[in-house]
Amino acid sequence: MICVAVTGKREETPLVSTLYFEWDQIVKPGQFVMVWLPDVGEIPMSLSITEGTKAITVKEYGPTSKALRNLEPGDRLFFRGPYGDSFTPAEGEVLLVGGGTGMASLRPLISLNSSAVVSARNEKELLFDDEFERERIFRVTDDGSAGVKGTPVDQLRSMDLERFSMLYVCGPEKMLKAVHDYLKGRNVKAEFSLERLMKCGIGICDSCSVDGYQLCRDGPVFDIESIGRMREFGVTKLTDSGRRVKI
Amino acid sequence: MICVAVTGKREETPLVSTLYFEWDQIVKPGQFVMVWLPDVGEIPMSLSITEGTKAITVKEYGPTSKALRNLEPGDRLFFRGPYGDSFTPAEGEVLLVGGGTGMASLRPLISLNSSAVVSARNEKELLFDDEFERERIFRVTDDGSAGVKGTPVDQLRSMDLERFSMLYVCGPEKMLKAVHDYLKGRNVKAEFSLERLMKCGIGICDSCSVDGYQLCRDGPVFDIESIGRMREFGVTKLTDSGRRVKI
Amino acid sequence: MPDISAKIAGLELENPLILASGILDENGYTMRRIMEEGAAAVVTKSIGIDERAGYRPPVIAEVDSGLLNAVGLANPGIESFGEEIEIALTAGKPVIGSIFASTVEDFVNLAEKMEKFSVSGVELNLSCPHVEGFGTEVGSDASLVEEIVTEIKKKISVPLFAKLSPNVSNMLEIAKAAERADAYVLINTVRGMSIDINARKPVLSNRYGGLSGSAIKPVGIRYVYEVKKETGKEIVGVGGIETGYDAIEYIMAGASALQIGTALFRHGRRVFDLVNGQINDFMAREKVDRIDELIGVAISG
Amino acid sequence: MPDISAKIAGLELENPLILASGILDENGYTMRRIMEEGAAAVVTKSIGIDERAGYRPPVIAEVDSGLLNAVGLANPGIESFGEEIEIALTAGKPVIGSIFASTVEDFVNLAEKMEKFSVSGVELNLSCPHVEGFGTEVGSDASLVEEIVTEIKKKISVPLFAKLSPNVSNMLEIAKAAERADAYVLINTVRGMSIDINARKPVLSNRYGGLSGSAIKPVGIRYVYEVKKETGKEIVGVGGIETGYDAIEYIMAGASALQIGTALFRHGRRVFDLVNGQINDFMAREKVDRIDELIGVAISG
Ligand SMILES: Cc1cc2nc3c(=O)[nH]c(=O)nc-3n(C[C@H](O)[C@H](O)[C@H](O)COP(=O)(O)OP(=O)(O)OC[C@H]3O[C@@H](n4cnc5c(N)ncnc54)[C@H](O)[C@@H]3O)c2cc1C
Ligand SMILES: Cc1cc2nc3c(=O)[nH]c(=O)nc-3n(C[C@H](O)[C@H](O)[C@H](O)COP(=O)(O)OP(=O)(O)OC[C@H]3O[C@@H](n4cnc5c(N)ncnc54)[C@H](O)[C@@H]3O)c2cc1C
Ligand SMILES: Cc1cc2nc3c(=O)[nH]c(=O)nc-3n(C[C@H](O)[C@H](O)[C@H](O)COP(=O)(O)O)c2cc1C
Ligand SMILES: Cc1cc2nc3c(=O)[nH]c(=O)nc-3n(C[C@H](O)[C@H](O)[C@H](O)COP(=O)(O)O)c2cc1C
Ligand code: FES
Ligand code: FES
Repeated sequence: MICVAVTGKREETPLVSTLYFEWDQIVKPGQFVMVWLPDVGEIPMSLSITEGTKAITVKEYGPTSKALRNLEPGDRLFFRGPYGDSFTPAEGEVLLVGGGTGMASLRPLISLNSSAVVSARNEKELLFDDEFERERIFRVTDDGSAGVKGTPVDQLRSMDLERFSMLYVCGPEKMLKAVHDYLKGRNVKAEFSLERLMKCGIGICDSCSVDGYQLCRDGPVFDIESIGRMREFGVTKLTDSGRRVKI
Repeated sequence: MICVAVTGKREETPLVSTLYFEWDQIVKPGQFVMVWLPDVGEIPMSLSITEGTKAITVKEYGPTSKALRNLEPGDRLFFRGPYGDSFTPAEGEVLLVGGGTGMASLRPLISLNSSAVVSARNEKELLFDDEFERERIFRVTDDGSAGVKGTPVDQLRSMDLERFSMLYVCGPEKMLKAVHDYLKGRNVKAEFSLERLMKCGIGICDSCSVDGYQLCRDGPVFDIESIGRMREFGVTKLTDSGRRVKI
Repeated sequence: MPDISAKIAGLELENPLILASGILDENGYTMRRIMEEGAAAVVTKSIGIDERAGYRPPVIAEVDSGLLNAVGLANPGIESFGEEIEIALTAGKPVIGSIFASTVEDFVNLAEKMEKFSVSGVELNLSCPHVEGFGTEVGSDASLVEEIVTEIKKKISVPLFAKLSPNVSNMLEIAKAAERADAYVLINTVRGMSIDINARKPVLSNRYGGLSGSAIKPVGIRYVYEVKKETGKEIVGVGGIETGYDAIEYIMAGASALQIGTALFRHGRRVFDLVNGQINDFMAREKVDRIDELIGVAISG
Repeated sequence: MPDISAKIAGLELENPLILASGILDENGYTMRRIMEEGAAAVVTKSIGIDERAGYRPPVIAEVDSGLLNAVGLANPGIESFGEEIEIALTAGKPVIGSIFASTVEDFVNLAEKMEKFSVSGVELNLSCPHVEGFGTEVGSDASLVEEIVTEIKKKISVPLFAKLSPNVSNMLEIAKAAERADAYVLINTVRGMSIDINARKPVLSNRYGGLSGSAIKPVGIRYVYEVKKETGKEIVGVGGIETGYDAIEYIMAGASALQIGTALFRHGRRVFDLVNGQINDFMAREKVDRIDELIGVAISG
């Protein structure tokens, strides 16, 4: 288990914090680590900064993510990784489509050539939208408190997507499914980062599998054609007991 | 366990054979392997050829060496290694002093700059003496059937040893002891290859130790100063049960 | 071209490699893919009567040449599992259903349900070393093991595999108690622990876990050899198989077929193709036509 | 500068590292050198009443992250061994005499002889898993273990160490039987086998052997933790210690001192200095002044 000190912390939204740490390791955008909170639990976290000082950006959902968010500079951070594959780099203009904490794994892709559709429940929960120049950011909220009211697809509809050499998409599976269905058949290249329960992170336990692919190892990033062929994508998933439920 | 085929065989003396085999491994003069004869035993053997096609040269003493000598071209040879340290290369004229199968580990040192004192019980048992030009070989036999009658020391006495940049000595410990005692205090550089019971070959079992040094790992080659400091050298050794006996 | 097909307890396998229980076998689609990518058959993860979420993560820890796991018998319960088996069966290869319980009745009940799901065999996890009240206790109680095996054999007609634990003083005694099974599966994981010295805590949430991978291969080889020599029964060898060498070693010790688990961590799903290729190469080089020429050849005395 | 001295069963050790029984400890000069080069103490190889040549080689086989050995309790017999202990003692550090036997009388006899040779402690090899008629049988018979320990404690005044075998269903039961000993030594080797597939034979002449090295570290950590938690007694941890990390892991699991064997194969005799240096560095970094602040800190519940 890797053990480093938290060197900095930034509150991003009321429920989301970024923790910074020094880790001398080559990491690519889209990769993740399994973070261990002793006596609490272990959860997957994307690297939200992959160059130089590294970072993870965590939203408080349950006990483990809460304990993680409560870490302060000087505290120890335990994790293993990096795991998973990464987004394919693309030349030219790219579009990031992020829902909720999905923006964490997209953050390393932010550059002078990137625009973004950032969605969240309300204005306060929009993540990393302030990292973009005004003309490059398209906000979407459930309640309309900022930008377009609705889903990312509502925003995408009004955009000329073919000018982007690549779309990178990350967020809740329902959103991924909606975006996928909208993009399907259009003349765009797109990569999706999927999220499932992950118990082991190393391709052993089957908790993260979709259509026989282990997200922790074959993914979490897949291109649009691959996820289009997955019968489980957006349809069913397994709970922590292995029971199949609808998404 | 390494497994190769015996590719050639040469009878050297009535009890000694050389077995040739291909082994793509860097080996230095003085190093040895642990040869396994399934269902029979495992014994240490020096490499008698260390460049290109490798070889071991085995004298029949007991069951294992007999089984080894009975191998024929095409048979499998099992061994592990190479183990141990090696003779230090020296510039200029060198002298090999070998007793019995001690010549096996010295053989890789034979070159245009080497002379040798080769000793054995009788003429027939002299090993590798025909590998030297006439003026470079000094034979010694117990029974006087060839060369000087007596021990290697009887031959060394009549030689100007200071003209050699290095003496390499290998043979039964009694002989090593006698040669050591003769050389001690003289102005010569010398290295000795020691032989003890070897059960493991990897510095674990203590069967080969002399003064706390494991011959299989720290040796089997030591310089004259080092063996001069060893209280057990030429005096006592342990049997296969670990009982201390006089040499 | 050597013939690498294998036969165990009457099951015909296109090669000797079976996916081991508990690794990539809770989702039917995963089991199907594993078979499509080279495994001759799969064993499902161990299924009980009731749904269990298992232990909270960390449930896996990496150690030198192996893994420690304490998944805690997470499973959806037998009723929900038929759906996954149905998906797995579309691969057209044998699916073996693994079951665990703490009573004879539950074991019989589970075995019958599995047979209804059209599995090709039932494997008894008598040995799961990391759930209090299950595995360890059952598998070290010879008379209980005998009763479980005897009762199940009365009720099902597909082959029955008894998977035994290495965490016992005398495995032969347990093997004899299970001798009505059609074959043994040897071995399950070896109980162990790993402590993170910076956190000053055991890594696994359950503290104790089961050691698997190449660290336990010598233990597995020993048990396969010993049990084969003493009982002569058919054995599925499992524990640290990562290469064709390991596979052949188990076969020579007495195994008729093999299972692979932890090596999926090192090599991914292609491990089945990889190891089958190496088995094939060895047999070609050694002029062995069929696997059964090698079974138990290292046994003597 | 942290203080890395250790204390076990009343023995004061300048550091926590002791040479394990059976590795580089049949020749007195070797034991002396091992102590001169960094070990705080040595345990002799296990000595019996009569001289034994042991098994014919191969007695050692390399396996993934470990060794298998079946030396066969080669030893010169207790009478001849005093000479070696005398030489070892010139290092001025504690020498612990390891003994094995199959009867209570022989054990007592050996312990008394060892004490006469001026050892600082006696270690009982109750567990040697590879000699029929010795180790395994003694160490898995709780009442015999209890009798051996009780009788020896009546006769000797130096500390008594009971070294237990991991090849049992229930080590706690044996530990309780041995509770009159001053400390436990955990663990001995795990029974295993290795087959050479080209020769189609087990490599060791005895076929079965004892697995040691990092492969068994998780098993050792588990037993030290479990036995410390349940008995609270002092423990010497052994099994796969190769680095300072491993050493601290054993200490946090509950060990008061440590033994090193197989790591001599990987690192040579300098392993003692190496591991002591790493222990020191960890303690300095973590601001730990004394080793006993770390003993058993990972134990909870
Ligand atoms: C590859 C990968 C990368 C990830 N990267 C990040 C990241 O960078 N930042 C981040 O904040 N999270 C990330 N996650 C999600 C994160 O792992 C989960 O939020 C975490 O497991 C929650 O654990 P918990 O114990 O705190 O909550 P739990 O006790 O497991 O959950 C509490 C409640 O929240 C719900 N919940 C938990 N996680 C999510 C979720 N992700 N979305 C919606 N509902 C949820 C649960 O269903 C439950 O109702 C990632 C997940 C994966 C698979
Ligand atoms: C590092 C090293 C390198 C060696 N290299 C070679 C080599 O290149 N060629 C070679 O032939 N041997 C070599 N030997 C010696 C060889 O290992 C032994 O001859 C062998 O172990 C004999 O085993 P065995 O089972 O055949 O005989 P055993 O059954 O062990 O012995 C039979 C009888 O022969 C005696 N005997 C055995 N070996 C010797 C010996 N070396 N000298 C004198 N008497 C002996 C025994 O004491 C016994 O009486 C080397 C030994 C070492 C330690
Ligand atoms: C993560 C994991 C989960 C396991 N779960 C089970 C299980 O549910 N039932 C079972 O019988 N064995 C289980 N095992 C044991 C394996 O089936 C196998 O016996 C063991 O891991 C040794 O094989 P390997 O070294 O190839 O992994 C599990 C092993 C691992 C690593
Ligand atoms: C070659 C060898 C010989 C051994 N002989 C003995 C012995 O005589 N008595 C004993 O109690 N343990 C013996 N052991 C076991 C070790 O003392 C130790 O318990 C075990 O090897 C685990 O520690 P390690 O992994 O550091 O080697 C032997 C181990 C090896 C490798
Ligand atoms: S998290 Fe276990 S297989 Fe992916
Ligand atoms: S042969 Fe075993 S220590 Fe040298």
